[in-house]
Amino acid sequence: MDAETRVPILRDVDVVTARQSGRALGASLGFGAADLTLIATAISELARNIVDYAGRGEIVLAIAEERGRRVLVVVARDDGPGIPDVGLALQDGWSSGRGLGLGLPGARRMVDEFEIDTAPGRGTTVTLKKWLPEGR
Amino acid sequence: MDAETRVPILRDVDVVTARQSGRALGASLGFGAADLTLIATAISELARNIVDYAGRGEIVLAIAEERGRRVLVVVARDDGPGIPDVGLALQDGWSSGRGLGLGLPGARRMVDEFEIDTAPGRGTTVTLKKWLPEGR
Amino acid sequence: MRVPVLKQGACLVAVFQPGLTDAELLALREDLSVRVGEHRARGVVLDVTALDLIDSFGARTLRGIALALRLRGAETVLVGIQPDVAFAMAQLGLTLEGVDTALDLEEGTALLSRRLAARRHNGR
Amino acid sequence: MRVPVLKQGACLVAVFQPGLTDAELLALREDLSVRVGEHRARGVVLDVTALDLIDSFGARTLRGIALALRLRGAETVLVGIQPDVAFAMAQLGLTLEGVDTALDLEEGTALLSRRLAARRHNGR
Ligand SMILES: Nc1ncnc2c1ncn2[C@@H]1O[C@H](COP(=O)(O)OP(=O)(O)O)[C@@H](O)[C@H]1O
Ligand SMILES: Nc1ncnc2c1ncn2[C@@H]1O[C@H](COP(=O)(O)OP(=O)(O)O)[C@@H](O)[C@H]1O
Repeated sequence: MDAETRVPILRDVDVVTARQSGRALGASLGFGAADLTLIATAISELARNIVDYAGRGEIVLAIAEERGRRVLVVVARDDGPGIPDVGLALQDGWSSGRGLGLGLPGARRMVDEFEIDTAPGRGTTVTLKKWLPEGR
Repeated sequence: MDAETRVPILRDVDVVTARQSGRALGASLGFGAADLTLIATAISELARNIVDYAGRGEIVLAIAEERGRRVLVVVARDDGPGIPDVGLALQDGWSSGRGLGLGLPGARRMVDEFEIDTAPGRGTTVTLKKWLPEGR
Repeated sequence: MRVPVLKQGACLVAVFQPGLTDAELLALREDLSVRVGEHRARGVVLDVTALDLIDSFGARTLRGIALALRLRGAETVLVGIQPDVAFAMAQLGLTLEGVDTALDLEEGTALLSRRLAARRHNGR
Repeated sequence: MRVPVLKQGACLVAVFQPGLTDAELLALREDLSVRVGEHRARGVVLDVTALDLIDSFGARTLRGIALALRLRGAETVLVGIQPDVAFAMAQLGLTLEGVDTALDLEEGTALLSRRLAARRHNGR
């Protein structure tokens, strides 16, 4: 993996910083405008979840090469309370709070690969991968 | 079994070719318009799954005779990652990716017989059979 | 094979062709969203009369197009789903929730005109 | 970074700036509700042309603003959602149900004027 960008997430301005960093890194890789908006939106959802549910955490952005193709990798990580029922949290419309419950399932739809690792008391790590379209 | 038609599946145009071949073969057998649309739609779902989840594979179309009746047989085969939990994959609305999760359960509802053979690392083979209504 | 988009008064009409690939459908999504701005269109008709099937990818993408166009300020109506296609979609469990549908281009255009007239008068 | 609110005839226009934080968006909600009273505004345009994304918090808050302003007697229309933003919102499943949308400030202002004229006639 190449160099990483780490954005500490503590409050709402960090959500803005994280998504802007993701957009910038994606643009430098060569993603088109529509994909950049998807990437930034997915990051925004994950970063806000950190603020809302874990209080603090970080977003790590990196570029990787897999099977000969370039990939933008977003890791959202926190040591918060974790998610007791991941299946439920990934359902459209399920929120434990006041949210619309579309952040996690929506972020999943916006990328090519989505992984979530969480357990009560063990924090939450969400990894997104977006493959650069061929010929870029 | 009579002659077979094999359609290699690599990308989105192959999905169109596969379903058009299925429709043509079904029409030559004597299926009515409503059944032809069900056959073509089921093939479309299986072919797209090959592109999305396995990267490459094939659709084999054949006419068979079983218990004195003519049957259209569709085999969708790939050497992709396989499906870890088939029960889950056959549930309406379950998708590991961005899909609606209706392809496999929907295809199953559209035909008379449905068989799936898959395991992690061993690829996936789905077999559909549609019986020609009697008197055709 | 592309999807011709015609201008009809304040509306755009996208005429789907048989044998449409996934990539072409995705391209249409971008195209319509931009054209609604260029033509200042208030309504869009998605005419799928020529499609011999709509599978789950097709339905998901059509719904996405309709939702996105509404956010761009254009009412959207899907017309021309053939009886056999509708039957197969129902078997799959595809509902096109939140998308307006009409029998054919004529009905769809009429629905849009009423919708746009009403929009001028009352809030939603 | 705040959201400038301009007065335009009987309407208010809130011009969203890129990089808006959640707290600023929530502050706008309060602000607009108060100003509608001060200016006796009958209509409000929320102009989001400059936003490079609207996530689920943004959509929920914008919808809340529109619904609250309606209760304060002002018709509200959201204008300027860009094509890529509309596409990402559709992917998320954000529909902004019950909120009027228009292409841009011009279309939005025109929609509001017609709406307000109709309101005068129908005695709403
Ligand atoms: N980082 C996290 N830590 C703990 N719980 C989380 C985290 N992210 C999401 N969740 C849980 O998953 C649920 C669904 O999240 P999401 O789909 O983003 O919707 P929303 O944030 O609108 O509720 C949240 O309501 C919350 O209970
Ligand atoms: N050929 C395949 N190879 C590997 N996994 C598959 C294959 N076909 C289906 N799957 C798995 O089964 C799930 C359900 O498939 P399906 O019902 O067609 O819905 P969708 O494709 O919309 O997700 C997929 O999300 C995927 O995880």
